[in-house]
Amino acid sequence: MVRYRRPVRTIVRVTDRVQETPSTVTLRFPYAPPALPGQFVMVWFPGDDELPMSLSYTDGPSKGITVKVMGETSRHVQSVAPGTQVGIRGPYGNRFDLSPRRILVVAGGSGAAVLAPAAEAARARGAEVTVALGATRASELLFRDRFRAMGARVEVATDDGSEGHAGFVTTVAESELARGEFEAVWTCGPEVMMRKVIAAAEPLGVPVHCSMERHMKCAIGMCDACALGPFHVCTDGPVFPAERLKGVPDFGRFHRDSSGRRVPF
Amino acid sequence: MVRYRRPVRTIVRVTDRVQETPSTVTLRFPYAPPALPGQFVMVWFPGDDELPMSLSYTDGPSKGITVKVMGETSRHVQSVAPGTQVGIRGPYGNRFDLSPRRILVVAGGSGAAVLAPAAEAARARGAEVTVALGATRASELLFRDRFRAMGARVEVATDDGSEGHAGFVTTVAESELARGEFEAVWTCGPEVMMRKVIAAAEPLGVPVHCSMERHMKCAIGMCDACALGPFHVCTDGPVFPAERLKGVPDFGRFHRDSSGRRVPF
Amino acid sequence: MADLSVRFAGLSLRNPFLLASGVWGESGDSLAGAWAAGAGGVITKSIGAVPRAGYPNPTIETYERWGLLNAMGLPNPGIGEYPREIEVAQRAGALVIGSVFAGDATEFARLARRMAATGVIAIELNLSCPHAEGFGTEVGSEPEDVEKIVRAVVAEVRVPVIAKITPNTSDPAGLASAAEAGGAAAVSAINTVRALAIDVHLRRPVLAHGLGGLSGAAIKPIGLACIWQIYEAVSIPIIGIGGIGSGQDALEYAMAGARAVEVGTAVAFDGISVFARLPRELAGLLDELGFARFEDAVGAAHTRV
Amino acid sequence: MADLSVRFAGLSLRNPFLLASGVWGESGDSLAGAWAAGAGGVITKSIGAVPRAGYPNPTIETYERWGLLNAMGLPNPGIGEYPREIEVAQRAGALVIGSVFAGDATEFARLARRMAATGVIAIELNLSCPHAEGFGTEVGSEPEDVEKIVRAVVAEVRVPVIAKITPNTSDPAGLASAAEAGGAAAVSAINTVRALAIDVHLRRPVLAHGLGGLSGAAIKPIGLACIWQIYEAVSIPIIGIGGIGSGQDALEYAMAGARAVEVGTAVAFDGISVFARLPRELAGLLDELGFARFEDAVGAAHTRV
Ligand SMILES: Cc1cc2nc3c(=O)[nH]c(=O)nc-3n(C[C@H](O)[C@H](O)[C@H](O)COP(=O)(O)OP(=O)(O)OC[C@H]3O[C@@H](n4cnc5c(N)ncnc54)[C@H](O)[C@@H]3O)c2cc1C
Ligand SMILES: Cc1cc2nc3c(=O)[nH]c(=O)nc-3n(C[C@H](O)[C@H](O)[C@H](O)COP(=O)(O)OP(=O)(O)OC[C@H]3O[C@@H](n4cnc5c(N)ncnc54)[C@H](O)[C@@H]3O)c2cc1C
Ligand SMILES: Cc1cc2nc3c(=O)[nH]c(=O)nc-3n(C[C@H](O)[C@H](O)[C@H](O)COP(=O)(O)O)c2cc1C
Ligand SMILES: Cc1cc2nc3c(=O)[nH]c(=O)nc-3n(C[C@H](O)[C@H](O)[C@H](O)COP(=O)(O)O)c2cc1C
Ligand code: FES
Ligand code: FES
Repeated sequence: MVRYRRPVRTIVRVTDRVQETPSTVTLRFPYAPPALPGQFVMVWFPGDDELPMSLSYTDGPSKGITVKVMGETSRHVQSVAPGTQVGIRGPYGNRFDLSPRRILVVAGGSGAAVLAPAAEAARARGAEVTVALGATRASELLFRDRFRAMGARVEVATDDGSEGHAGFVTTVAESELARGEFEAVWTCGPEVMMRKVIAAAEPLGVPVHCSMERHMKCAIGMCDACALGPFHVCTDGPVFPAERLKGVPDFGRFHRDSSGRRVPF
Repeated sequence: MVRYRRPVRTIVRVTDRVQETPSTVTLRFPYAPPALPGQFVMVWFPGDDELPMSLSYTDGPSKGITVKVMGETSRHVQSVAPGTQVGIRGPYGNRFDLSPRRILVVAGGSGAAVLAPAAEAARARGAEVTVALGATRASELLFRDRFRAMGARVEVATDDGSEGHAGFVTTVAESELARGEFEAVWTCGPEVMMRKVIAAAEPLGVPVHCSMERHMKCAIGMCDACALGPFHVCTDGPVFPAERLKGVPDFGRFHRDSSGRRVPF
Repeated sequence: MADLSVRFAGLSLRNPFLLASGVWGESGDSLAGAWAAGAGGVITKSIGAVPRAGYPNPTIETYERWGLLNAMGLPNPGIGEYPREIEVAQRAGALVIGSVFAGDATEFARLARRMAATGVIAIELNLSCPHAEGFGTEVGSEPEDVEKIVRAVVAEVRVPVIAKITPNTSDPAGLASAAEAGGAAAVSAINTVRALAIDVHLRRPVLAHGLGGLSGAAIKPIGLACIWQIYEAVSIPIIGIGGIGSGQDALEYAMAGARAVEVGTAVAFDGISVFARLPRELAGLLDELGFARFEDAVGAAHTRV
Repeated sequence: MADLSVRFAGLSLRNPFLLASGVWGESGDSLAGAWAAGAGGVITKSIGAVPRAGYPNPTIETYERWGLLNAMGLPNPGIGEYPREIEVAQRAGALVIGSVFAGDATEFARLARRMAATGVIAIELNLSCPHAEGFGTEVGSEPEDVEKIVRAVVAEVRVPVIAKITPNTSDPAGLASAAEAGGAAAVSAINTVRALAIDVHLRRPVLAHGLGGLSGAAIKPIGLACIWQIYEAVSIPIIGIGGIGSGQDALEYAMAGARAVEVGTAVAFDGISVFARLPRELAGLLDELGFARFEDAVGAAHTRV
């Protein structure tokens, strides 16, 4: 098994910048290496940090990432204009299994970034896709229209009730699970959210796949920054079947900071 | 043009040792890389020197070199027994053009080592081959039987007259040239000899190819040890058409020692 | 089947392949994973007195399969929290060697004592990180400093002390001799080689920190030279490091003088299963060459020169 | 088309690509050949006081396309015979830089004077050969020695003196500063990196001399780091060396601080026509990046850090 992926950086220029929500922006750029939904790239904002970012557009030579304001770098990213140079390496990591025919997608926060291209690919293969999409408020619902355009059924939850169910997206997910006959659940978002999704799907026997995030530095399975129990999110993930995560005490409870210290969520 | 040849050494065991003449021994060894008549390898006798040696057997996986006593290392080589480990890198250099149909081969000293496989290949393509073979005495006539076995006509000259013409092999070559209608002359031996061969063939318009020797170290066109006028014998040769050598004042007059000093022959 | 077990400096290992410091070494589970994959022992990330975030990204740059440049900046959770990770690895059965780094002898000694308290089988002193900010050069580039640090640590702990030597020096053997004089049970070499990558499009260094350290196949010939020179200078055992990715690489190091080896960058290029492949390859090669035991090959290339 | 010409240390070159010392440099015809191929200038093999045969073969070992190990042992015809070769190259129009090596300052000065008499445009001092037998280490590994040698040579000749710095040191910038203090017109770096190859079948080093020096792509990141550090330490011009095989490599060196570069191992891997390709690639890249002149890129990567 040759695991080696040429992680040589390519410097590209951002071609498009789309303000998806007040706190989220999509950047498009030319990057030829083939990618699959679920995979991520390391994106270098010269002068700033290099961050792991899921590909929100995986098809063809024009790739995309969708960045939500979280801290300093992601805030700067919001103002990245077309023409700006960024460094890309990857794609890294595994992908979603696209074979299930009825899929429930549960997205919280920027989780829709990785789930949208996966749902799109599943739809293209004829799968039925239901999306439980959560955000703080209506304006922050990421890729709602994109999900609709691909022919997915979209159920919304907002913390402030400004659209759809008022409250947790997990409540929406639970009622969907109760009704539908899903072959798979795909989820990405805060780990407490993902734990709840697993808790709801498990008794029903529906397998759940979680796209995980951990602090990343090398992205090639070396530096140990992204350690998650016995796994490395960069090379064993980012997509994990829930069963693999069950034995991992840190899941939903602790992540590691840049020093490798375990810190509670 | 990618000139690079993987010159990584392979350590092989000598399988056969044949005493060709009192001062010459052939060593056979397994070495898979394909080779063409005219090419040479660098042969490392561990503990001793590494020397350039023409391949006297180029076909198939069992290659061979034929070594004449010249100095210290080549004397030691005479006692190399089957089972001994040697290091091989190459093959390096260019090859004889096998297209001529009537070829005169003029071999002096160990020159027959490189000319025998070339003559064999030419015979296999149906060429007529005449060999002018010179040595100090009958017992030192290298590959006389091999030339005969391949169906070449062999004319012999010995310094002491113990077989064939008594005197220079160049005299034999001259009379062959006078009689025959050769399309090409191939020669390898002392440079004074090769110069005479050229002098005889040139007025008749017969192109001559000389297999040259110079001190060699890297064999990959870098160290300049094998410089011969504007050429490097290791990468531009070892086979040179006589026209290329004509403008080279050192040809037949000077070679360079291990320090790069020009020394007369 | 050739015997791969090695004994030196009071250690007894099932095979000579140790996980190098800084690779898979921040979490106890990862150390356990390298052990489970087949490593003869695992070395922790270099641990300091307090948590340290390391440099911002980019922290790595790679060159095809022959090299990797990094400037992690010694991120580590600090000696306060790290014992918990060691415990996780030890519970999984791993033989753990603790690596520590510090700016002076006193701090090295203090750290080493705390590290020793975790039950590690040995302590490796990272004297050589080429991208830690010291006073201009590396903490371990002067023989006097090396001797002083080693002496201070040896006085403080009972486990064997391994001094890890930098290649960024005119005289690696001199540094190793200083470590021996200070009482080191063994030396290991080499750490990464000072290096830099420039991006011409961005007109800047690639790594956030600028300078970094080169590892991988490219430094194998450099590491071998260091081991060769150190072997001629000291009588304590030597651990070879640098670009090891095959059984043959390890045997080259052994013949140059190494009793064990550490493997870092190969984990990135080949995955942790490299620790299953390496002992297999080494044993096969030893069989082919007629060595009954790996240890018989140690220093073998010196006898003819 | 970007302007590739460079002027520094009183030299004026048509492009920044110099033939590195020791490659194609033993014969005047070869120097002329490198010039004819397109080099901006050619540096001779390092010449000593008397003819020297060098080490026996094997003198080289290669690693795929990323590296080459050599221990030629400074073969050279000696300063008595060599001027004839320089003349041959000069008659062909080549700008020749004379490289010399010696064991101490006095001999360096004497040799340099004789070298200068040939009409070379500059003299490069090989202070750094990692496999020449000195007193244990290299002649140029101590700043005091470097300064002394440079000072002695500068007092003796009128042409610019270039001090070639070794990478086998903890402090390349310190050595460069010493050269500057001694009056060097420029420094060049790096020479080969001390390295070794072992053959496990034969249980011995591959090279007859044992230790050798690594060159080629593998040492580019090491050379870049040296140039980077030297640039921050000196104000004399710097010539970058090590693993240059493309226009981009040269530009990386320039941005790290080099005003010119030397090319060695690429000649073995790509042939002498590399000197036609390199300027072409460099000009194309400069155009793409919007540099009107190569010289505008010198040190460009330092301004943002
Ligand atoms: C596989 C993967 C895919 C991701 N995909 C996306 C995506 O599509 N869209 C998106 O907006 N975000 C994504 N992230 C998160 C993103 O990488 C950053 O964590 C986030 O943008 C915050 O960065 P910051 O520097 O602005 O925040 P900071 O102020 O530095 O910190 C805020 C949080 O971000 C975390 N963080 C900082 N640096 C890193 C790093 N190098 N690696 C991981 N976490 C880090 C910190 O631990 C902290 O919890 C992904 C993360 C991973 C691991
Ligand atoms: C391309 C080429 C092909 C050759 N093919 C053959 C062959 O098929 N059979 C054969 O017997 N000889 C061949 N030689 C010559 C051979 O390489 C040696 O020169 C010869 O064996 C003498 O070596 P020695 O060490 O015993 O002699 P020494 O005592 O070292 O010197 C005797 C002579 O050999 C020359 N010599 C020594 N070392 C080398 C070296 N590394 N490269 C070139 N010349 C050297 C010396 O300059 C001197 O003139 C070939 C040489 C070259 C360049
Ligand atoms: C990403 C990375 C991090 C490293 N961190 C450390 C460290 O914390 N302490 C240390 O002593 N060496 C560290 N090293 C050096 C390695 O332990 C090893 O000496 C070096 O990489 C050479 O071995 P390799 O070629 O097998 O990687 C690190 C190397 C890499 C590549
Ligand atoms: C075969 C060979 C011979 C060399 N001989 C010399 C020499 O005589 N003097 C010198 O200063 N450097 C010598 N060098 C070093 C080169 O000039 C250069 O510094 C080094 O090889 C790095 O550049 P490269 O990677 O382009 O080869 C030699 C290098 C090689 C490979
Ligand atoms: S990011 Fe380095 S191991 Fe995953
Ligand atoms: S032997 Fe080195 S250039 Fe020909």
